[in-house]
Amino acid sequence: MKFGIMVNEGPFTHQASDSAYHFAKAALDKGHQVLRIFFYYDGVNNANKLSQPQADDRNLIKLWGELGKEHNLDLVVCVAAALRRGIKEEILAEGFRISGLGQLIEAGVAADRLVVFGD
Amino acid sequence: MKFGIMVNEGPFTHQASDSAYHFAKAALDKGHQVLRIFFYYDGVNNANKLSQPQADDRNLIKLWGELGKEHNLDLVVCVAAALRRGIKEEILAEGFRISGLGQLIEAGVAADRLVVFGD
Amino acid sequence: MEDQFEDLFDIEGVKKKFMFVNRKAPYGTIYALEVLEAVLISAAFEQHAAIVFVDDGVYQIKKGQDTKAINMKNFSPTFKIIEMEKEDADEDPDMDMVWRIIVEKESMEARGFTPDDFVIDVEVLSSAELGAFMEEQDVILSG
Amino acid sequence: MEDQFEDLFDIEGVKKKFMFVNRKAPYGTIYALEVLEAVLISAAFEQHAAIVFVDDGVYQIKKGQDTKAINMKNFSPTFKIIEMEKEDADEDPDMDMVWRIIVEKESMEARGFTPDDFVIDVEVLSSAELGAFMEEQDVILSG
Amino acid sequence: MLHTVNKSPYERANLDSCLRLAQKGSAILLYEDGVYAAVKDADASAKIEGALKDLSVFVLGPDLAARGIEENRLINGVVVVDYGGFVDLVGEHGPTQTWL
Amino acid sequence: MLHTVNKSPYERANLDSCLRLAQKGSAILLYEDGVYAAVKDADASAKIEGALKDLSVFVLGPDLAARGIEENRLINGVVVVDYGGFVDLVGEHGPTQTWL
Repeated sequence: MKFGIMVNEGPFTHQASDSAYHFAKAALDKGHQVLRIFFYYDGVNNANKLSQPQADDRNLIKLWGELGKEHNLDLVVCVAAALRRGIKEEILAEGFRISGLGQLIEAGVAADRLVVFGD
Repeated sequence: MKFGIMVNEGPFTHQASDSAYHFAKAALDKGHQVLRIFFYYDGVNNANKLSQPQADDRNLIKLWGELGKEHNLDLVVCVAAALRRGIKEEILAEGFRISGLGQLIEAGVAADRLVVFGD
Repeated sequence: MEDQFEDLFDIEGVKKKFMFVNRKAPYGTIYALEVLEAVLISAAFEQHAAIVFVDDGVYQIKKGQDTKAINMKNFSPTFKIIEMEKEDADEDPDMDMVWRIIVEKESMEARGFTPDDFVIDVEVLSSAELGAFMEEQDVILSG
Repeated sequence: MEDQFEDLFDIEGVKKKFMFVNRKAPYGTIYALEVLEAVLISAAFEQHAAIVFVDDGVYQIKKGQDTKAINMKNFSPTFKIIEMEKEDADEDPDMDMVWRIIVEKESMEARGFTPDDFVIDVEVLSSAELGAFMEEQDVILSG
Repeated sequence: MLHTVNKSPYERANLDSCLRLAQKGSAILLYEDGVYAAVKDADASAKIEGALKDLSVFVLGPDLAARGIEENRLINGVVVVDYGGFVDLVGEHGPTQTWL
Repeated sequence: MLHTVNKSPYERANLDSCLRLAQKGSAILLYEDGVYAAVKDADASAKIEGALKDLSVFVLGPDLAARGIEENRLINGVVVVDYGGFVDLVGEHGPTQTWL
């Protein structure tokens, strides 16, 4: 089955990004396809490479990047949401790309299921 | 009267920072002192200088900086909250400084009133 | 980087039913504004769209919003654009795109509102009707 | 830049009553964790502190939290440190610092809990008692 | 003391908690999405109508205007203030509890 | 279809809205702070107990464990799943509505 995933919150303040990550990983483990993960609203903060969590805490920015690399995932950060929030190429973490909101609609059209994670 | 202000959310997703800004401005207009504005939790995102709001929208990052300059305000970003969220010196907006959480307690001790804005 | 994913997205001619569920009040949070941007983009993809206002979402389309004193952008005029997109879709016989703008009756009445309070024309559905319509969707976006 | 503000903060010997109001469940949001960091810092300033759990905040001190499967940091052991700070303050006759750890009775009971469910010893106050105590505070921090 | 509530009474329990703890004679300011609690003839109106017996209730005008809530729709007895009035309320009362 | 709720029933109206709209035969997954709705002998228990007549109700085990909610405290009839089970639920049902 083909999944699309939308992430609406950043990597710390809400659990949404954690839940989305575990969902994506479980879907891939089950042999499903994850067509695209689209980061919208504060979700764009998942791509801030300057983020430096405490040593004993998880680093979702890295985890997303690694999962993306392992499974050749398309991690898309919404350009409009990102501009507002100051997420630009110069601080974009590895594995993410910045693109338009159309990519969310496209994922919704192409996927069998689109699942939203947010607050 | 001496006020301290705590801002717990970023400049877009919640209205908290807007409300805090208008409150601070009104307090200063009335001749009160604002000892310190402390940015905690996602509030640290108010200091991201890369933020580029739409042309017809307000730019709170700049507005905070300008208010700070005009009234010699102490705009303090919590270092622990900021590190997690990737707000570092290299993207710190003018007028803000990064410091410890003790500065919040200190503001609470020194001010006649500490007012919290958040979600 | 985009190219490597293109083959995954062969959506030429695919038409889906999108529902945008708006449950949040305007200005207190940005969700209402940013979801509108997604609604407008979906028109470019000529997808079916149901724009639904339920719970505090009904406050988004309240008439008379004046944001001067809070210095935030008044985005309620954007709903007029959505209304126009819907009218275009309704009137153009060559366009296979059905848009609906729906308010849940229970949410509207709980807040003391009638359709006269809104900046756009809306269909009013009961929770039971809206719940059944939700089951017919392909993609439901909430924010 | 810090120096220019120093004269504003002549707080030597000033003692205030801080209340930390915890209304949010753990893990769903980070507030519970980050407010704890503020509580701990307030000890360094030897301020009075009331750490209050009301509404979903009572879930923060539930026993038996195991975050392995969600891969987040289990911060509930930190409450033990707060309990120790309180004991130190209680026992040291030279330290003028009163700490209280309070759970609102109504919030606890609504969730089906008793004090046995919690990782730390708490005082249980009714809403009326807690509301009156809140009025006595100098600074109330919520997050 | 002053209690402030910035959440909708339809979506969140913040106002309920505030009213449960607020002592007779204290003040409440409704702002941001909290202003919807001040609207009369609506399902949540009874909360503030009841509160007015023991408490003074204020609502922030700029947030009402932004949301298109006309002042003639407000519950009788609720007082509209601007940001300056917000500052005054904080100054006149003891500590402020923000019901986040 | 599948409805998911990630908010506490004590603090937010998300679960109420979900239950108002959910049609007979559909499924609900409680996760994140939504798992508290699955606890028995508590003020909010009646919501899910009532829902179980018409709907199947699931709860995410990893979120229960994180919050220290023992499985013997769950309402009878609620089924515990892991992230893989979450994926299966999404796959088996039609669209997913996330009640944010």
